Amino acid sequence: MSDALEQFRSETRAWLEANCPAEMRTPQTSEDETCWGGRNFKFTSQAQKDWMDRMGAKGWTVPEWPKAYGGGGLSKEEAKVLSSELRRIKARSPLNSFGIWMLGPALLKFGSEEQKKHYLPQIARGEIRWCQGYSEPGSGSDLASLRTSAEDKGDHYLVNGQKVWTSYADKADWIFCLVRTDPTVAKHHGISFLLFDMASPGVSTAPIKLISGASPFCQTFFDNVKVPKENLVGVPGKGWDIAKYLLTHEREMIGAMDTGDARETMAQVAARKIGLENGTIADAALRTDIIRHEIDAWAFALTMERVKDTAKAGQGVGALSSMLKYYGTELNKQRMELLMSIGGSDGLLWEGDNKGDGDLSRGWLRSRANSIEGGTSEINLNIIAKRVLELPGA
Amino acid sequence: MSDALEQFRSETRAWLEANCPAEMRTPQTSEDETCWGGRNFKFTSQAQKDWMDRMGAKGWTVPEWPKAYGGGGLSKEEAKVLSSELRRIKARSPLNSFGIWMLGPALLKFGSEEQKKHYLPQIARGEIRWCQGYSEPGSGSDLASLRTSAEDKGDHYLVNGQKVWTSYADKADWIFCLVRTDPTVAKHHGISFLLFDMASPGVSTAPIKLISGASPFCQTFFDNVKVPKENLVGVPGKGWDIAKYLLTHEREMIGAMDTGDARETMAQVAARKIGLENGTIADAALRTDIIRHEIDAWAFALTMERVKDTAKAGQGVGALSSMLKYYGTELNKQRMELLMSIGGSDGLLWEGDNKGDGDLSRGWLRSRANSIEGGTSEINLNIIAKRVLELPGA
Amino acid sequence: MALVLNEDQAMIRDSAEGFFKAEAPTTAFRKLRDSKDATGFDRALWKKMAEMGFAGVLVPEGHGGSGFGYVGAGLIQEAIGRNLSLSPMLSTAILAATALLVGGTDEQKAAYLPKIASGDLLMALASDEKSRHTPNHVATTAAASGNGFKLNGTKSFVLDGHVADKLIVAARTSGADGDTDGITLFLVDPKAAGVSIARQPMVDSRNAAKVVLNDVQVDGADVLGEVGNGWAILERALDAGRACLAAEMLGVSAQSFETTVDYLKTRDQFGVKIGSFQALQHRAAHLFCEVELARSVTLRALQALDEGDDRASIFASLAKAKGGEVAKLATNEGVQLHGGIGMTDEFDIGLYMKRARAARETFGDIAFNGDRLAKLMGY
Amino acid sequence: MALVLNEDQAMIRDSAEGFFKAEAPTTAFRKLRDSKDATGFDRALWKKMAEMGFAGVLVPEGHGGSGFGYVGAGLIQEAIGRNLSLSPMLSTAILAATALLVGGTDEQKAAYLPKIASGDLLMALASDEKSRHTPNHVATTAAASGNGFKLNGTKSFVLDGHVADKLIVAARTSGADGDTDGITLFLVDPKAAGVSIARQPMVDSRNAAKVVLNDVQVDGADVLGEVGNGWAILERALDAGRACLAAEMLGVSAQSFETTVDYLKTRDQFGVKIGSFQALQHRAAHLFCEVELARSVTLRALQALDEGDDRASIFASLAKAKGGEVAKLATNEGVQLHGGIGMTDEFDIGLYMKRARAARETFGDIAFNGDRLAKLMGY
Repeated sequence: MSDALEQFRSETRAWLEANCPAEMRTPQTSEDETCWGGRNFKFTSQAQKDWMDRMGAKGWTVPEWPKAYGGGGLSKEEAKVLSSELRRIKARSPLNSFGIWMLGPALLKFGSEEQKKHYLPQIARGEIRWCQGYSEPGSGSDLASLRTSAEDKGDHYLVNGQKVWTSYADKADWIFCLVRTDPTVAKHHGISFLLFDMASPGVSTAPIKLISGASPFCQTFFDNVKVPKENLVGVPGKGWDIAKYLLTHEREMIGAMDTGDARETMAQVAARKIGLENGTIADAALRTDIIRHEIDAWAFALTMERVKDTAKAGQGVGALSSMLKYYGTELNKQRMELLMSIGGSDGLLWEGDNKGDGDLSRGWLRSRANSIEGGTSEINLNIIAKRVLELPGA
Repeated sequence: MSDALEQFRSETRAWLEANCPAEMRTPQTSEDETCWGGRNFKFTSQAQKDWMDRMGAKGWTVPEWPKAYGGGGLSKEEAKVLSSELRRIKARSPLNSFGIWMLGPALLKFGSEEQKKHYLPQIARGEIRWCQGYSEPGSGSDLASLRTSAEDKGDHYLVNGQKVWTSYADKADWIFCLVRTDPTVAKHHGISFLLFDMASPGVSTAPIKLISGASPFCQTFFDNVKVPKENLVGVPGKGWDIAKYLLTHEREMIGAMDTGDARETMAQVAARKIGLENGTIADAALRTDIIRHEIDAWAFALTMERVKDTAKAGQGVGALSSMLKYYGTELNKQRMELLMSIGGSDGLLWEGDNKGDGDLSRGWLRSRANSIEGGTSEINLNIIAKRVLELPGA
Repeated sequence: MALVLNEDQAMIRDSAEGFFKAEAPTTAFRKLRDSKDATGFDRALWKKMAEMGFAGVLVPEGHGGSGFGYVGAGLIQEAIGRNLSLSPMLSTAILAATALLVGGTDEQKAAYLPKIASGDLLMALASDEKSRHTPNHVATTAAASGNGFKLNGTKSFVLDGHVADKLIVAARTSGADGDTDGITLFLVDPKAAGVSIARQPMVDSRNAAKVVLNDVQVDGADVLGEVGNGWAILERALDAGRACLAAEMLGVSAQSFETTVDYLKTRDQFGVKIGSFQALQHRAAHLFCEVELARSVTLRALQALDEGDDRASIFASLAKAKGGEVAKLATNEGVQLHGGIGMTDEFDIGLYMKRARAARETFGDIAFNGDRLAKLMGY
Repeated sequence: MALVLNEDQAMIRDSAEGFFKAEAPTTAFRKLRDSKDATGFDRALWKKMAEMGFAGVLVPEGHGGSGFGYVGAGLIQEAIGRNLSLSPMLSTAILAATALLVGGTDEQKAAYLPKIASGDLLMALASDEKSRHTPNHVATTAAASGNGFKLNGTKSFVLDGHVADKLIVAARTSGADGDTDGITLFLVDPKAAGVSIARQPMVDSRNAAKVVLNDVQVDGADVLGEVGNGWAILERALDAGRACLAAEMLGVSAQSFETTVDYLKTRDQFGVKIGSFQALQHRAAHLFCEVELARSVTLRALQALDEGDDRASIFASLAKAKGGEVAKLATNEGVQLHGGIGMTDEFDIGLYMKRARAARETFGDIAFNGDRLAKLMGY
């Protein structure tokens, strides 16, 4: 490692030592302790707020964004050092945000200089919490068929319509939203990418109850919402390009989730719940199913590793990355099914006296959405067939 | 049972006792001992010929066909009695024939009185051996795209083209053949059903070697073959109706094949090859696979039984019969895969010193064609989706 | 026996289908669930089911039942599966009635069967102790005490345990854990001293309870069957449960399948009905085949129980194993092909998936039942 | 180690791909097969493979080899899989070379490794006795006799056994059948008295032989490794075989997949390319994913062998298990999607299916390797 990088590491370590509150170095015990920031966020403690504010001020919530936009301006190597130092002290994430994950990358690529200067620092500092307005009740996989309209009224757009599956819409400050600005052209060509305040008159939300119980998802309604015209990102009618860019981004993220060291855990769970006989899980048939799953899960994890290593080596990974979402989510569903089988009647609990009762069944049910949200498995198979295998259109 | 039926039984028993040669009551030991009849058939023994001739003369090779067409003229009940009496003495089949299985039913439904009088008795007596000319090299699942042409030359058709997958074309006397008599109309409407002598000038055949080795299949070539116009069955241009009728017939036959008591056998084979430990097959993972297969195989066998019983009860079975070919052939492929796994390296033998060496590997390879011939699995799924589920066209 | 319904059975099927669709559709299920009803089903419905002859489906006419037999019970269960109807049908009319019929003395039959048939007595079978069904694992003890026994142990996943008027408890009078010999069945009053029962909220919103027995004194007359020989009775009751759960899962599968096919015909995407996409057509067509296979094995299992076929256990496990896999496939495909709305509580398809999962675990999944049938067949 | 090929390895891959496509394509395979060639491969080709450094891929440069290592060996095997090329690569360059490297004395290494690398010595590993791979099942005995041992037993499925210049025989010097202790490896001259070898024609037209040992006298100097401690050497040789077979199957899978996708793009049915049917598109897309998964596990297994990773056995079994299933799927789908012509001997796809099946059975299928990896991981 270069001297400069070593220097950066020791400075970082010292800064973190001084600025990361002790409480933020303890493991997070529930979803509720996640920091999302925003105007109305209820911090669980002063430490949580301090941690977000300090990291935000340094731009280290978004280490690789340019300093001019509120980022840390770090190089890839420096960002890696920061990340390893954060892991070293087991620091919690200072800020989770659709702004960081989704809108930021879109603005960096498609936004005007003004937009970047205005919105990105707010995201970096956790001042504005964003939600994403893509899906509509009728659109499903055919996202481009969306019907929420944004009518050009000279100085503003008048937005009318309805979104669905808007995560945390009831808690978000602003929304980045796909709207139809031109209903007269082919469906992919009349879409624009619009930003607006959720506090605008005419915006309302309603939570969605899932089969797994309460959810962060909402229905979001727009009734004559006025949006200043400068809030449009990129070129009017070219919003679909931004959407596609973000969807690919999202697919890779979702496909990459939920693998971790689950591998290890499934066999352990089975050993604990079912017991070992002569060193092997006592239920031979279930053991066979577990082994087959573990083989696939391991092969998938190695494929993820290979994709990363291939990218690092500067080789193209387009063909490989397209499969991650499909295979990863299907595997995770299978994993949850198996964990339910291992759990038997314990897995069927919906709630109970002990902490964790009901987690398995709800997790299982929630996993069924993995292959639907962010592009269904069917859509992903279509994409592989078309873009990777170049099979003719049906 | 009625007195008349009892009387028929005792007469039948007496006749069989007198007419079925002792040799024809011993189990057939190989495919080669199957009697196919025809002009050039080499009987394995005089007994085989006598048995065919005697049964043929009585019309009992086709017990339910009308007497006027060389059949036995038996009622359903009488035919059952005959069949049970044949089973009782373990009689071999006197005659196997595509004439009996395929052409006969087609002629009975679509043929002219003259055609029935002429062709059916020859089939019943095993005088003429038929083959079926349907598939063509380019047609595949899209059978109706066939291109073999039959040009109307006034008193005869001039047939030119090529068929493929013609079973025993090199041994058959006549062919029933789908030809295009009108190239100017939509593909399903220009097809006719033609019968002609394989000894006609311009007909030639070439055997097809399969991945499993030698096969009864041939390529069949027609080079300016003259066919009398009265050899057309039904209405010119309506041959597709006959083809569809026979294809449905064939699918039900193929779907129904290869189940038998295989269930029992697979576990027995595994127990013998792998051994039992504490009463269960020693390889637990393979045992799990075997159990899963047996469950499906048994469920399928019971479904076949239910279809038969439903038909007997006079209820419709259309929806059910459409799935037999698809599911039955897929199961049989899976069964052969498992038998190969059980066999290990023994299953890989291609030939050897012991009788039966190579049977397993060749049987496995042959089974792969089950889901292709007589309508692929894909085509059958299309049919279920369309005709049974009434899903909209793609 | 021919694998078709006879005329009487076709009538039972039609009346059961009509009854549950009208009296206990999924809206009724939701109402009970959302109100967190303490009973977990509608007692008035159960009374009506008794009047229809459903509660006494297995009870001979001499004891006031309708005597429709297991095929009849399965048809009722199938209609229940189609509508997700809540009732003590499985616990009382199938499990308990079978145990009494197989193992009860004349006095016990006379005392209990008529009340089951009239809908006045609810019973529950308390056998499972492990979270994965292992019926020969009976650690609950019954030690000789006075002219009877003292029971100690914990039973989990007791269907309708919290509302039962009488429990059938499997306890060990001799032998070691895992032995089939030495298991004895007892009729236990849930209000007896030392019995504590806690309802467990389950994913399918059905009734299951944990039953703790702490020095519970029972009488010699409370033994169902012979001391030490309860296994055969328990097995038969569980087989009845397996076959009838297979029937209920068939209803779940068939309804999910039909709902999904309807959805494929109505939902537009990319300007066409999604049912026109060949990949979905093939999956639907395959699912059709699977549901038909489940129907065949279920009918055979029910018939085998009615006939006293010596392969009844094999067929019960076959039906339970296959039926469970088909229900899993049918409901999973149902949710997937419905897309996002299939994940919402507002649509019914998710409710079917929950019920399929719970029914699949009850009395053994394919791992348990596949192993059992193979062992019964000698491999 | 990063899961990518480094520059040297990329060069080996390219040169292997080019070599086998040019020198030993499927037409060469057919020629040998149809002529019922007694050797079963082309000795001139093997010489060329030696010149390319392929025969000595595992042999260190000090012994005249190229020292490409297991990743290199896997890349050669992958190209062999793609072209169905026939050679003694697996038996001699991988199995025997590994056994010698792991267990050989300096004298044995000096005597054999250079000849392997130069293509002048063919060797075969005679270990399996059961039809299903069970390596610890060694019933062949080696009884002390003179200053050596007397071997008795029968070995089946000995790859290239009928052409080998030297056999490596696993025999039992102590312990009971099934024990891993007590197995000893011997270098046996196939021309020695008491050795009889019969070639067995296999479905994939590759070389396998039955080897009968009848009072075969061997010397103490013929022991490979230590007496009674042959298991570790055998395991490592078999793991090398498993990983390299996974690589060959990857070539089989990739070639079958690509051929099939090409066919989907060219075959017309119902007026369109069959590749436009969505049901087939989804199957092809799924297969694409599976082939990529096989590629990942294979590379990891080969790297683990090169690195001496203590999980090398786990990864070898993982690669063999997954690779076998993928090869089964790829070739089965290949034949099915080709339709009737896929069934004819004229087309290559069926040849790949045959090879996939045989490679899958060799050194254990998913049942064996899945069980093995689970045990190695403690469940």
